Amino acid sequence: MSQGTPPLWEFVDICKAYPGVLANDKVCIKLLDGSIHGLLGENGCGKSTLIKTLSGVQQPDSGQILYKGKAVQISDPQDARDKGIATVFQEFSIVPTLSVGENIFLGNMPKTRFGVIDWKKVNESAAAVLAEMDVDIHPEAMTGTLSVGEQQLVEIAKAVAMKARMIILDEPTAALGEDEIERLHQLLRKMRSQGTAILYVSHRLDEVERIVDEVTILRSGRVVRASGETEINVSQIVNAMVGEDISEHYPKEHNATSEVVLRASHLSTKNGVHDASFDLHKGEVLGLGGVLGSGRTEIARALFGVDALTGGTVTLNGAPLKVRHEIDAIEAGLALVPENRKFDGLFFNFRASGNITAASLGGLSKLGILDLKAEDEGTLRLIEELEISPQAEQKTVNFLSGGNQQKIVIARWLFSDAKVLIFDEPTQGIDIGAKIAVYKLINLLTRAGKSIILISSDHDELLAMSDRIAVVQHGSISRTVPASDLTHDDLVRASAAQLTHAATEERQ
Amino acid sequence: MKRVFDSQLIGPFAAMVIVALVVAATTDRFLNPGNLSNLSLQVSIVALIAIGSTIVIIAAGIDLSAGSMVALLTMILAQFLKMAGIPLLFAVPLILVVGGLLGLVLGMITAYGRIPSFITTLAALIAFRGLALTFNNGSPIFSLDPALEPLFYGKVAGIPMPFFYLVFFYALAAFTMNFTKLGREIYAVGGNPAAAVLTGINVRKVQTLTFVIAGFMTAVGAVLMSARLNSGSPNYGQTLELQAIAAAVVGGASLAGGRGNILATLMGAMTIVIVQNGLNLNAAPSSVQNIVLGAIILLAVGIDMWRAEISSILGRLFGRSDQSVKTASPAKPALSKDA
Amino acid sequence: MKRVFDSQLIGPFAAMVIVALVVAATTDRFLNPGNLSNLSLQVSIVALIAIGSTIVIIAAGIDLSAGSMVALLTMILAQFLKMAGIPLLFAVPLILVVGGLLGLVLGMITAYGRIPSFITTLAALIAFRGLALTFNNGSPIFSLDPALEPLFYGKVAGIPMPFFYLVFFYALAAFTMNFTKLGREIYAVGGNPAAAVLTGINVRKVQTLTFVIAGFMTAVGAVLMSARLNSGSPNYGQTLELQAIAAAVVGGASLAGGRGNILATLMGAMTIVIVQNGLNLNAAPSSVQNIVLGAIILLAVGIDMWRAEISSILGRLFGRSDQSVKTASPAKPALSKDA
Amino acid sequence: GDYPTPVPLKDGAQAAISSIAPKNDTFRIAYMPPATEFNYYIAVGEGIKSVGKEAGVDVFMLAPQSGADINGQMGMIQDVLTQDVDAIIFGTHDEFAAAPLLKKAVDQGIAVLMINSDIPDFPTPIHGVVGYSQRNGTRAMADWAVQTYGDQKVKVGIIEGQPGYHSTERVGGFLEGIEGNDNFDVVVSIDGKWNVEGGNTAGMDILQSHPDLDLVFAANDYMIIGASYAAKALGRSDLVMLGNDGDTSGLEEIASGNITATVNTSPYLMGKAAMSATLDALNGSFPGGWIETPTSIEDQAGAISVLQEPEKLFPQPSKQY
Ligand SMILES: Nc1ncnc2c1ncn2[C@@H]1O[C@H](COP(=O)(O)OP(=O)(O)OP(=O)(O)O)[C@@H](O)[C@H]1O
Ligand SMILES: Nc1ncnc2c1ncn2[C@@H]1O[C@H](COP(=O)(O)OP(=O)(O)OP(=O)(O)O)[C@@H](O)[C@H]1O
Ligand SMILES: [Mg+2]
Ligand SMILES: [Mg+2]
Repeated sequence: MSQGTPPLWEFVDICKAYPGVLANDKVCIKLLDGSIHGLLGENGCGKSTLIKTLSGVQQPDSGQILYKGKAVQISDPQDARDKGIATVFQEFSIVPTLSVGENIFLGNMPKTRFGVIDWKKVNESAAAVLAEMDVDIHPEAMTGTLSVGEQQLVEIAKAVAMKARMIILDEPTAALGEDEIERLHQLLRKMRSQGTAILYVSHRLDEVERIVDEVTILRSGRVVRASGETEINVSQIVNAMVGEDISEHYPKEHNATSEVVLRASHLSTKNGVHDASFDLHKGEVLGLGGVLGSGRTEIARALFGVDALTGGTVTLNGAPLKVRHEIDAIEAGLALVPENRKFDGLFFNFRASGNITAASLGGLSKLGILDLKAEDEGTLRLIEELEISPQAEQKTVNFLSGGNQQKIVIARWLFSDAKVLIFDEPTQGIDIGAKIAVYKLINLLTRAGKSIILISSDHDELLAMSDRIAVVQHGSISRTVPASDLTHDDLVRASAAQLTHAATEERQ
Repeated sequence: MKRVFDSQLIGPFAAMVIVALVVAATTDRFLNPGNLSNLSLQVSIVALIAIGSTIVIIAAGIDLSAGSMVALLTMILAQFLKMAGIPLLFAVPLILVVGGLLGLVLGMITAYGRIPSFITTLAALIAFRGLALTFNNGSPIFSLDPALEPLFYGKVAGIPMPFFYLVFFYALAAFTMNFTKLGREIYAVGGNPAAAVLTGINVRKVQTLTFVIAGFMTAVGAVLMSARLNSGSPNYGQTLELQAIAAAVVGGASLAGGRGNILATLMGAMTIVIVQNGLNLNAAPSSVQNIVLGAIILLAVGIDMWRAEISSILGRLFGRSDQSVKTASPAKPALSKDA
Repeated sequence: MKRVFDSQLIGPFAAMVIVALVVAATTDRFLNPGNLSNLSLQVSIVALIAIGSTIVIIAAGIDLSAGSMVALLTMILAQFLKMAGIPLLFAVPLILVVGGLLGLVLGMITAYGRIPSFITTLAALIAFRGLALTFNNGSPIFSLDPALEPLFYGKVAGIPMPFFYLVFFYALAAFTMNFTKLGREIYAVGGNPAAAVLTGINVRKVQTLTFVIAGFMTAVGAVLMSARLNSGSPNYGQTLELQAIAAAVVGGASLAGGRGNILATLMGAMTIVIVQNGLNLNAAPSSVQNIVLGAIILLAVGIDMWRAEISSILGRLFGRSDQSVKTASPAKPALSKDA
Repeated sequence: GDYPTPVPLKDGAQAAISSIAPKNDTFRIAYMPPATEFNYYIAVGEGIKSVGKEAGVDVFMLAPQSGADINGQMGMIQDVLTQDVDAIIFGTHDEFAAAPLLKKAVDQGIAVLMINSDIPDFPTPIHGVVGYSQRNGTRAMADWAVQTYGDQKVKVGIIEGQPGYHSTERVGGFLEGIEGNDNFDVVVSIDGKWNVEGGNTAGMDILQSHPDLDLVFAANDYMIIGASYAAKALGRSDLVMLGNDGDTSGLEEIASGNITATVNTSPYLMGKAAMSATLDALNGSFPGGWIETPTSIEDQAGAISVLQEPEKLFPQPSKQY
């Protein structure tokens, strides 16, 4: 980094307040050409706020934005584009009802001489961008019909297509598998070598370690470590983020017994589960590993009665379990913490109590009348036990941080006293502190003799927190091995082995 | 009790009181006991129907069919009484069942047929009136039964009967929505149907039930309409569905689902009826009535939407600290899809 | 061109053809040229208004105000012509501007006031009719201008004038929606407003513009209504908004926003009018007309919703493999909020 | 035919009877009232049908549901014009809207008669108009009221229909009739929307705002029926309640004492007269012009005697009188 030339973009003392919070407090940050800059911190520390300011979505309350040393204003998202900033936002910003090609160029569609949209060029250019990213998606496909991971790739393609000097990625990998992440990193390295400045946000500190050149760490809206003040390794970063020493990131307890609680034999569904079989032991954490779209979520859905079984059987404690609806599974003691808590998990019109008791209304009522006292007591107990923010019962849950929200979804199944819990990506998008809280919760549950199926695309987490791991390929379980027998590389390789198949299948 | 009389009631209650004060200031006839009992008569039909509309709205649906269903049910009741000779004591419960069944059909088409309720009930709005016209050559049927009228005009201890129906059904509905499993499930389904499915709630059944309730309450309204006018007619109930929705909305129910309070709907219905009564007492032409009603709907929702801004402005005016304002305003996601 | 005549047109087109065949089978008067030119007259007003309704729906809004706005605008036009003595040549463009301005007000209240469009336009539905009643003591104004009628009844080369308006405005609208920045922004705003904001689309402006377009097209409809009836009346246009929405919906527009095709709306409007014409030719009573119209709305949406199931059943009946079915059905998120 | 002698229409409003050129051996006649929502037009239709049946002709009715749906009615007239009808008997709330289409009908050789109207100057020439004088009917009602109650102070409330020709004429006729009588004092006048519901609400509100009312006049029977329930609810059995139409249900309400009197316009007989004239027109024996059908004021005794002749009524009374 040459000292003489000013950084491409620089924030000086940027402040931004929302009602009740100072989300950015005198933040300073320098973004350099040809450098990948990691922006890290706990949930709610102000990362996305900073990014929205830089992308013109909102104006700072005070402070200066410098472009090559000159103060400028970024008045709106279009202005940010014009100034060469491309952003992949944390929230999905694709339009499901439009084609992939149109999404990629939304906002600056190629036009003919007559100012009319040039659809041929839209599709050709989109195809070129997708090819550059080594992604196999058809530009004329309706975006809403793609899988979550594919949609995320389209988001990234939007930013890539702009050929911007500065590219910002706010948790781009939350919905991606190891393989996609690796391909994304390849692309980012290539862009870096071409001189692009990159700002990168992720809660997956392992991947941060792999790719970023420098980090800035925020806590409660302030910069606690500026670029260059911290070594780029996970424990150093965590210390800076959380403000205290965390000795163990994966506080795994081994509580597995040999008693089989649940046995799935030859499960099949219309949604892509084929002949999947596995056992789950009492007190065990069984990890499901596999690439994106391998069918892990679908196996969970099959067990929980969301998708009907077209074949196979499930036995619970030796007795056959017939699940036709979700309620059958719940009554049998199963629980599902879905992979997308915002869309499938939380009731934003309820406070903590309504969310926590939602799956237990039957048990909580006599002759259809709710026992509100029991509800309040149970809620308060769980709020205390799980160290959920005491705010949780004061307001509706949309005010809570991601970590607290996730704990509430889990608390729902503690309240219902589920015996078998399926956690689908339970730590997605939550910070390291909250992650550790979830891990401790997992220990608490297994210690109490409950069994857990853990689905996670974070291989380190999966390896560390599982007792055994079942590798999922094409909706079936290719093998089940003790977690200690697997390494990160094994999992990547196991996943990679099926990539060629997956690619051909997607094309059909 | 805290649950039933929660903060959602304050706004609609304040609106009602303000409107009543304004009306009382314009005419001294407003507060006379005769007029007040008049009000309870006039609000009764729309307020009873609005119970159903509110519950459907809380479950993120909408019911446009109520007005036409009233017409259809008054005609069926008339047929029962005049043609089939069914005694009143059986005919009335029968009509309530028919209303519930019509609601069941609409609910099943919506929930199991996956057709947006706006469409289902729009189709019903049109078709029910057509069905009503198939009876008696489309002519009204008058003088149904001498025992029918007292259902509406009768008094007990000097208090008009409809007052008791209001108390009964509103108490029942408020209880159901706040203290029963079904009520909680309705809020859950309206708040997030996907999450409701995954917590084992039978979403389609719950959605269907909201329409059954709406059909039943519409039937209650239809019986009162028949009693009020001692007749059945395919023309009755026009725009009643809009008035009922307006009552729910003025009472703060959100068309996005998950939010709404039964008692606030009663306040909303009262507000609307007080305004109409006030305008009638002052012999305002129907043009003014329409304009004022439109403005009230807009204002009520506007005040609800802009609560944060308004209290921040008030706060600034009266020099309160910014802090107190924050807790008062439930922030909405900035980019919610509400257009 | 592929964009304009895309697969979304097939369903509505098929529906229209089937309905036309059925009607033609019941009466030999349907296909006579006089009747066909009749059809273009009858469809014109609702079809022109439906352009605006469709665009508002694509942007995830809804416009309930069109019918009342027609009444208001016919009264204003009548005032212009009879009281203010403004010549027709100025009065007509002026009305189109007034329509656009009314749309602007509704759009701004919705988009900038953050009030759901259902509420804004429900309030307008009520208030506009009130406003229309303030003119001329609420009485209709007759015999506006001898030059007005030919706007509707005139013919060029034997083809009724409204046919040309239809061609012009539908071509313009289809072009705008498919080939211009504004059109694509409308789709984006309806499909995902949050995403649209982040891509630099001025969502509020776009939403507002859809209402301006709707107001303008409603004004076009109002001018034709005045020309057709050579009068203005506060009673005109009742339920026109529902017919226009029905046309859009029968044409496959989704009330959830982001989906809809302008030309399909024309097919939808034609389908409805052909049915009405067929019923009229067979002198069906208004009861049957209402019932059939309700059924058609439900069927059209139902067929669209159940496309996957229907083609799977058809596939099974005709022994096609299950595979072909999958590609035909655009997968929906399994747990989408569709009640 | 069996109808009063027609009065000539205004200059230029009379279409030549000789222009009528029936196409069918069995006449096809369209009856097109403004709406099916008013019982009144159904009764007229029954009168038309009964004569038609006797003469062995084809009669069909086509009308929108709502009287406000003028656009819908115009569509229906257009659709009928493409069919081979020999005569159209129509009523409308908007004669200017209908004029161009009816001109076309007359040009096609169709016999065109207007029903339930008293205008001598329809904007385009037509063959005949059948109806009672709206203004004369309610003026007679006012005269009757003055005669019956004029010796004391009478505070009058009026329930109008939605603004338009019918409301203007009927309310105007009533006001003309009481004009000059110092004892009659109109204290309130509001819209009852032509229907029972609207009449009921209007009744409640005017009785509330003017508890001193003695007499309520409504522009049709439905509204006064609605108002009568309001009066009953408020314990006001002393009120004089007056309507207009002679609807069967209105007459029955008078017979039972809920309403005081109405202008009996005998819609069923009006329909019979119109059909007779139409058939004559098709046969060339109708001279053209306005047929004024008779009206009468019926109080309780009168209503009972009308109800005793159910063959002149539609719908039939609910019991025998
Ligand atoms: N639109 C908003 N209105 C009010 N408060 C907001 C808004 N957006 C964010 N906040 C608050 O501002 C703070 C910073 O939020 P921000 O989204 O920037 O955090 P983040 O670091 O991106 O967190 P995460 O890791 O969970 O994405 C939080 O307390 C959040 O609740
Ligand atoms: N709603 C749906 N309808 C049809 N097919 C679907 C649906 N959801 C997912 N699929 C398909 O099912 C397969 C598995 O989906 P998914 O990506 O959710 O797998 P996964 O194993 O849960 O992956 P991850 O957990 O990493 O997201 C993919 O081929 C996907 O396209
Ligand atoms: Mg963030
Ligand atoms: Mg998954």
